[in-house]
Amino acid sequence: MSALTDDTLPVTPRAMRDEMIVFAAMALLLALVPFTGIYPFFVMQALCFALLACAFNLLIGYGGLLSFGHAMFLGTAGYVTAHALKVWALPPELGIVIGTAAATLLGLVTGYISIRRQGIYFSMITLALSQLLYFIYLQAPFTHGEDGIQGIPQGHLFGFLDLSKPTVLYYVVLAGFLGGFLVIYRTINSPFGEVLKSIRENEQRAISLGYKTDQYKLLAFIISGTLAGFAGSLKVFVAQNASLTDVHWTMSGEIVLMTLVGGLGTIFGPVVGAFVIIAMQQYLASYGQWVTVIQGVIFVACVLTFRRGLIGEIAHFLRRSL
Amino acid sequence: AQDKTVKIGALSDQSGLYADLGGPGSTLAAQMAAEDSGLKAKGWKIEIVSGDHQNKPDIGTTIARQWFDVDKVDVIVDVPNSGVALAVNNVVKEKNGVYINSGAATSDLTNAQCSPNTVHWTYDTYMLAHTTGQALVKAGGDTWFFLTADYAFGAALERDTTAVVTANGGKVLGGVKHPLNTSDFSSFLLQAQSSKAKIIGLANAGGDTTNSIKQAAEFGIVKGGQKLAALLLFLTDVKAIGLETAQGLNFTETFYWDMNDQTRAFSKRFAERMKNGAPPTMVQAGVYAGLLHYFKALDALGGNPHDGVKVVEKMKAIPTDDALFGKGEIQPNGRTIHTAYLFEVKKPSESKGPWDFYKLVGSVPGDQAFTPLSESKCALLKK
Amino acid sequence: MADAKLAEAPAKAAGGAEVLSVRDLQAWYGESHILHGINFNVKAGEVVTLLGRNGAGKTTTLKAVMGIIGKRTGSIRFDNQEIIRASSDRIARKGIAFCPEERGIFASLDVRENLLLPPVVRPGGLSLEQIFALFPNLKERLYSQGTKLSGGEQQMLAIARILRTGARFLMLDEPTEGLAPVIIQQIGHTIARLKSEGFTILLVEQNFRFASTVADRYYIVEHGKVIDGFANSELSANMDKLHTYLGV
Amino acid sequence: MAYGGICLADEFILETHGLTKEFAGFFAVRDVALKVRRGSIHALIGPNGAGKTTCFNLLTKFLKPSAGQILYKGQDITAMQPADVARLGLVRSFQISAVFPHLTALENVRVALQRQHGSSFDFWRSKSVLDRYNGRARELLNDVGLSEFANTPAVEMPYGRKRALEIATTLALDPEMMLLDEPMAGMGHEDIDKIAALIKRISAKYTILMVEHNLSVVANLSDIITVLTRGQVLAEGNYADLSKDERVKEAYLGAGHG
Amino acid sequence: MQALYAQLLVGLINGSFYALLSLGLAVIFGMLNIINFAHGALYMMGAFTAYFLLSLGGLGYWWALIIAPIVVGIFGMILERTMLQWLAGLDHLYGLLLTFGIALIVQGVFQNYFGSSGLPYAIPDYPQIGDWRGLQGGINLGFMFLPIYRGWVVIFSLVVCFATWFLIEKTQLGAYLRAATENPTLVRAFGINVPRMITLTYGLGVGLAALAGVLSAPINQVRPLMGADLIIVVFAVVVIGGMGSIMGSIITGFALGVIEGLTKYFYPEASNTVVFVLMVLVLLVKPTGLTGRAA
Ligand SMILES: Nc1ncnc2c1ncn2[C@@H]1O[C@H](COP(=O)(O)OP(=O)(O)OP(=O)(O)O)[C@@H](O)[C@H]1O
Ligand SMILES: Nc1ncnc2c1ncn2[C@@H]1O[C@H](COP(=O)(O)OP(=O)(O)OP(=O)(O)O)[C@@H](O)[C@H]1O
Ligand SMILES: [Mg+2]
Ligand SMILES: [Mg+2]
Repeated sequence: MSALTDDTLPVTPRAMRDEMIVFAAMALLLALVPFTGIYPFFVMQALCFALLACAFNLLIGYGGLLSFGHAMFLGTAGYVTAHALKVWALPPELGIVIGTAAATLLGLVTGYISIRRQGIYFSMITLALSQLLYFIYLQAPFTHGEDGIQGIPQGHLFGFLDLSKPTVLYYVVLAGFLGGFLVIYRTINSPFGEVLKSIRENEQRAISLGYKTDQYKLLAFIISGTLAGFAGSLKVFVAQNASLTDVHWTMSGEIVLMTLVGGLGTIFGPVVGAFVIIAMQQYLASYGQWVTVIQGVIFVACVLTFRRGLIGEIAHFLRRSL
Repeated sequence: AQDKTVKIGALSDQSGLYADLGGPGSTLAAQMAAEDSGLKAKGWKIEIVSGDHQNKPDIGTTIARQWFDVDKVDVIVDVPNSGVALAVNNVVKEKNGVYINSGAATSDLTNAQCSPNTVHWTYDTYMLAHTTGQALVKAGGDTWFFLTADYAFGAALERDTTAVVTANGGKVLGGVKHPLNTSDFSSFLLQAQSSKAKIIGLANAGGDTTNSIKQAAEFGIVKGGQKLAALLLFLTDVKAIGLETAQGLNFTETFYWDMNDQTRAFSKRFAERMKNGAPPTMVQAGVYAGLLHYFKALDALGGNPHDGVKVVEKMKAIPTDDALFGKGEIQPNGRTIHTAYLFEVKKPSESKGPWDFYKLVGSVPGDQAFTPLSESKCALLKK
Repeated sequence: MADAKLAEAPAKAAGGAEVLSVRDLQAWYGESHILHGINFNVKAGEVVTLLGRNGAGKTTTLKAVMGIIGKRTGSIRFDNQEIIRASSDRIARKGIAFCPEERGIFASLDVRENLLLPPVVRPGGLSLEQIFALFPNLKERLYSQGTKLSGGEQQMLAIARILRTGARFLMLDEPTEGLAPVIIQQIGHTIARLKSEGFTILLVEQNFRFASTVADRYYIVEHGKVIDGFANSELSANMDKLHTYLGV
Repeated sequence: MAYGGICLADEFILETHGLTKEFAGFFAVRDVALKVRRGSIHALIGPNGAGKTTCFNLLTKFLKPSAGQILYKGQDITAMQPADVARLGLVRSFQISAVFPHLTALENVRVALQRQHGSSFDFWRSKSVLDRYNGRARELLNDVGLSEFANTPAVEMPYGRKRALEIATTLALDPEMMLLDEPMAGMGHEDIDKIAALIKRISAKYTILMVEHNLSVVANLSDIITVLTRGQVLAEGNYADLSKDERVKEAYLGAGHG
Repeated sequence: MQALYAQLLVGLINGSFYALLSLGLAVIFGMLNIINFAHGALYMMGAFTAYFLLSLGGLGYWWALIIAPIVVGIFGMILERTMLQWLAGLDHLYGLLLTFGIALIVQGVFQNYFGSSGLPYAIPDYPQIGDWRGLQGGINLGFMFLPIYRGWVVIFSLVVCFATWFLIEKTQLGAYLRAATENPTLVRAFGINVPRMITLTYGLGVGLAALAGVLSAPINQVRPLMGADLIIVVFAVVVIGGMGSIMGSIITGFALGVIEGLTKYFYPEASNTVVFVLMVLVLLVKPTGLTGRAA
């Protein structure tokens, strides 16, 4: 079997209690952010990417499927939400629902095409599909091509939460992130998650046991795409724009990078990875030209020296699943 | 006492496609503007920070927002890449800062998305299309064929140029839309060649433009008697293509280092401080000139530079006049107008130095080159 | 015809100098310590069989000799040279050939390519005709994809391809697994013939009945150690012990 | 379940007619008519390359027949998908052992139990609902002698144990009919006896079709044996008869037997 | 109609770049099981090496054609020895990520030193025989003006492609390589120095990328990002052709050039997307690509 699983699977049976404690600690820390003077927009952005990376991780870490096109969900949901808010003037909650639903639909279609392909074919076909979508968005009038959709109104969530107030927005984004995270966590630790793992391990055998593996993989793909889309919809409120960069393949690469840095197949790794990478982009911005080089070095270093990622290494050291 | 500290944020693409025409050079231009403003002597404290938006709108907006919220930046300059430029435009407006954009081509900045906090210096798509189209038709290039990048930017360039060409009695024989980032243009060039148009207009940018020029040379298009007109081209692009290939190419800029003694003097000082010894591009020149004008406004205000709308109003009130762009004005929609020039790339034999590339073919006064106020879709004008 | 060819091979080393001697061999898979000190030796021209229960460490021993186990300590001397630290390609070129338990047939190669894959390390190997005489099935399926062969055919192919290389020391890991009785008999003949021509063979077997028809000596492996050893002639005397060791 | 030959359609749980598989001109299986009696242990033997595994693959739909028909419990399953066939209660094991390497033995078995009892698509429920299968899973592991391996990842188990685990997993599906491809291959004697006893025991409940080269196992276990050579049925009968059959001796058993 | 012929020919020329690049990728994937994301960056390095040879060493195009693949190939072998080697036996994913990182580094460094707009490189104007000025100029074919350089590219690529195919599919070396992909441990245990062979193979694949880079330098701008976007298309070519299949990627490379050329003629807006659409269609019908071996 693939060495990916060798490295990433927990050495001891999952200790759900540990994980819940860590989760509570994480939620608490994040809830305190507005009182610390840390710049909230940075954290909000990181939260959106963290959710995105978690959604991606569901597919690779637990389904063994490396999607190199996850940016398409982020971007699609972003565009749809942005359009709904700006042009149709819908309230935020509807904008989010529509954007996320668009990602679900996209997941269904692209999943149907890609899921029956194995391993690296799957990566390549997702990459190609997202690139196809990129070119479509580049030319479609409603996305405004290179200029993107700008100046999106944030509005009032449920009519009373004023999202243009940073603190309100922050807690809304945080709630969205935690909700999405819990959905993923539950999925991993559900009967469905168990089947998913066995499919990753030995698909032929799973078939011979009577599992229609394509259906399971498709469902995993759709869940992952939906949550990635949800992250994209949330991000619209933070960035107040929707642009092509979110659909470009380099974004898909960044998602992989975040997950890898944090730890593929770990629960909390993608979150940590997303924060690290976003922080790097923000704070290394003054190093200007070297940012891509530094990113490249991190990729290489991760793959060569700590393949388990930050959280993965810690978990391995503690012999716990995190 | 008057508050006399200002902070300038040079937000640019430091590593990507636009790093050569903006990037570190723009930061340098901002520094030189601060030094040359003479404000220090008058008790001002000027600080400059720079950032890399990596051509991503959300990184651009986060940096901008953080600059305003945390670092207390007053003015953001440069910002090439239309997508990022428009995104930042919204942030500056929200935070009531000052935005002097010199790097972006989109004319939306002073039309549909204009803002009381924004000054758009240097150039825009309307001006490029207009100047190149008008000057070339007048010089006899009355039949056109377009190679257009297939997205909003290319379409805008083609549309605006077509309008000028026909208005001046020329004719558009056809065109072909190519996808962004095409590496091979031979198919399109063959179509352009067989159209027999006198002018082949390149309504694209960056690598697409340089590659189409290079391959046009290969297919003997210029030798065959047709002319190439690049609608958006920078000094650095010409350098990259090389004179051998680029010779005879027409295009518009609003600044060239070798225009007169003043531009030469500035460029010499600038080049000495650049890592690769390059003279300023028009974008970098725009950063310098735009900031100088901003400082003039501050000087006139005497202090308290933190109310963006007020500062921009002051900037609009003073006519512009600097060594690099000459005399001009900032229109109510935020558009700076100044003379635009049509250049042609020299033959290698005519070039006398490493950056001696252009010869001047014609010029169009600012009020004819840029969007007339009557056509501007800016909401600020409707007051 | 085949016999004539085999007869040309160098005569069997009389008395049998020690070809392989393994002392205190320890080996690890990652962190798990599998071999805890294996000691045995093989003399030239002998057929030596390692017996033991599932998971005793027989396969691991062969792999350690071949140099394809990450971490190993102790001493392995082949032809009086220490090879414990040599890389597996160098060990192979010294004249040891290995037929793995899982057969290792290459899917991207056809049968012929699989057969011709191992490079000839020294003269004296079997010719293709000799091999086809031993395993006629292979000749029939020569241009099939390697892994499209039936399980048993793959086993034949795996044995056949190392006979070509000229290596005089063969390590066969459960060569009869999954083979039909007729073929097992054939393999028994083959081993006997190879032995008579001076090949030295280290065999791992579960099929004790088969092993007893070809082996000169046995070693019993248990929990990563060699716990006993005796010659074929002492077999009947040791039958009881064998029962307890192997549960035969 | 079946009791004696009550009615003919019921007597044979699996039937094939003219089953043929051709690989680019090579007939791996040719015109095979197989009848497996309900409740019997039916062995399929034959020299290597005779087409036994191919036959299995055809029966379980991992390969599409070039021609012929497969009837399972009177129903034509020729055009079905592998997973559907498994759901009908026709489950196979693989010749090269097939387990989920990084799941523990217990989890391996549980995956099968879970399929059997549904809830496999529930991504919103906690997996602790699966704990109710633990008891049955342990029972099954115990049956194949793997109790002490319950928490060992399959990858770390010795070869023979993996085979046993595979059987336990197959049993977990509570199939009506099991196809076992060389279940004893690579096992030590002890294990062989264990598994043989196990097969004997479960044959009271299930119909078993197996491929096996270990003759003593075949002789002891099977009610009826079909001998396949070159893709075709050579002979059929019980062990005593077949071992006297010259053709079978020549093609399969070799000189030492009979 | 004549215009159509011209488009077909032009498409074929383009296809030769796809073929060369995807060939290199296929060699590396087929033999090392690595999706070489750095391929575009190495292609770019090939073009830059040609530029350096000319501007620093005064060595022209013909020299570059030989030296650049060797130089870049050696660089590739160093990469393999120092990094990729450690990934043997791991999931494909890691090779992809590592080479992705390498691509970022290489492109970033080049961008820092040479900017993003690129450097000029002219079509060689020697040897001069009679009226011929090297590969400059063109021939009027009646239905189109064919630059001589383009003709040269097609012929040269065909030769290189065929030679590589022969080496890998028809020689014993090729058999070693293919076997080593599946089970390097065992091949090594047969007495073959697998690590060295793999290093050389990576060098070969990388050299092919560099060669394509040199070939394209006179046509395309020599820019740090010249390979970055191309690479995705080339991936698609490799997938359509069947990953790891040498002949598949060659044929698909040329065919795709032609199809793209036709799209540029009939519906240019779609010429960037046609390859991806094609890929989806092919994979829907044939999961392993046109000539892929069964997974
Ligand atoms: N890759 C591996 N990683 C970890 N442990 C392993 C690995 N391969 C084998 N083992 C363990 O090493 C021990 C010895 O295995 P080995 O394969 O040498 O046994 P064997 O005697 O050949 O058994 P068999 O008769 O089943 O082939 C077993 O306990 C097995 O579980
Ligand atoms: N996919 C395939 N393509 C081509 N030939 C095949 C394929 N699968 C099997 N064969 C051939 O069909 C024949 C029958 O193979 P099969 O695996 O059914 O044999 P078997 O009876 O199971 O043998 P064994 O006892 O050795 O496992 C063999 O000669 C094999 O080479
Ligand atoms: Mg073994
Ligand atoms: Mg079989």
